Amino acid sequence: MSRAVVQSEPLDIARVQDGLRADNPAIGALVSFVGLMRDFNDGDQVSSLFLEHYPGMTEKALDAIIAEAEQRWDLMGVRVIHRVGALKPLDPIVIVVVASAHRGEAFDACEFIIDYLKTRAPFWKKERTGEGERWVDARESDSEAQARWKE
Amino acid sequence: MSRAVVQSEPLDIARVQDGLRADNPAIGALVSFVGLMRDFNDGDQVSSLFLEHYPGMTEKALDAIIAEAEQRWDLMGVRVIHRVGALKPLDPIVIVVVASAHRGEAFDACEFIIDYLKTRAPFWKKERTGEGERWVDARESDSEAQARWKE
Amino acid sequence: MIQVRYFARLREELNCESESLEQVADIRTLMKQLAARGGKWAEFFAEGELILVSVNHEMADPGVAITDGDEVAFFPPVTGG
Amino acid sequence: MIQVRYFARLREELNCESESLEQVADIRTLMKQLAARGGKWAEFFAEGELILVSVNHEMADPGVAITDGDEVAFFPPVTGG
Repeated sequence: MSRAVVQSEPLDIARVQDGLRADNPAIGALVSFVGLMRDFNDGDQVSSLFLEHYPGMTEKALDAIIAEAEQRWDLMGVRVIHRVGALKPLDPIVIVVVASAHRGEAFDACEFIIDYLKTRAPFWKKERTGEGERWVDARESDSEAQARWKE
Repeated sequence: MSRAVVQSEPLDIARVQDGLRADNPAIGALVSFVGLMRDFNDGDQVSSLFLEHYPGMTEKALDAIIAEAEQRWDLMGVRVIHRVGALKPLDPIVIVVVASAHRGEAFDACEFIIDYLKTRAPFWKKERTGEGERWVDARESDSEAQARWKE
Repeated sequence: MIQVRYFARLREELNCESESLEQVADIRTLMKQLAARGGKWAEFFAEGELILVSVNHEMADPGVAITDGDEVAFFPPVTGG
Repeated sequence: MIQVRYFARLREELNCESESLEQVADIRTLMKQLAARGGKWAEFFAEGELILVSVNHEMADPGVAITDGDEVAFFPPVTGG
């Protein structure tokens, strides 16, 4: 199974977590990040979201981010699943799960992966509000979050 | 429902996560930490673990840690469930779930809570190895992890 | 020949998903050529505009050389996760 | 009277889970009194030993005063999570 998956089907959070830790009693820590669709953004009510991506490049970009995390920290498993297509509020958009012997590495690696995904993986959000559709602008805070990890 | 629970029944990770995020479309980030029982510690194979605690004080200590996290960060929900009694390798020992609008606060608060739990909540592990039973010693690294959060 | 692709807001506003173009030396040359089309093209490919580029599915800088058969893509800053 | 409780390794090695004792001024006084029992008690309650204390379910320092009816507990550094 690939460690990074892009799919239009809903995310099954429990299945991803259980799959990662199953049968490995050396794992002491499992840290998960789930990004969820909010019903409010930039001052407007958002009724739905469409996630576009760049098939072919997306998987490569995610694999490269995971490989970099595995080089920096001693990890026992990583999964990144990202949804594309139509989403509604409360839907999970992305899940990042990291398993390790100890918690410090799992926390750092999980946050590193989502910070890099937010600035390097080719996904784009288009949201529908009462005013119509609009592309979501990239956040300055995401670039700053990613820059923290530079050595 | 109390935000901190101590129980001898197995942990249902998915139920805790789903319960926390259900019906709140303002939540954008959910960060979870699951601590799992490892089959190896301090150079020895460990076959089982017994978790003792101080009923009455434990719940208070966990509530105080959660309250402190809520004071430091803008959170939308916190749950801490800790097992006591007999455990075997692969069993989840503790789950900490934090919901927030944005991921930075959820990551920090989740790591803060588990770091404080490890040095302030009255739980004690006794493990069974091929040599018999032994109390687990506190880790210096846990005190250091907690000290990071001092302002 | 190279394949050039556009994503998200670029694809919509340029009204172009993909096109085949003659090979040029590097990304910078290609961007100047696209800007010369005027209108929205000039806006998006103006120097200093925040636009991302990939060559064969890898993020690339304007100085990166282009080889015949390459797939080049232009897109806005990403907003996934 | 105060209630004094022992947990984990302390409970096992002192072979005592809980006892009622006369009220004393503060934690430090109580610890000296317990150390005076000799044997394992002297070892655990020696000055400088790493032992944690709570009064009425709150972590406490040796200087904390004890009131009649208090529940005092002694235990090793915690190892949960």
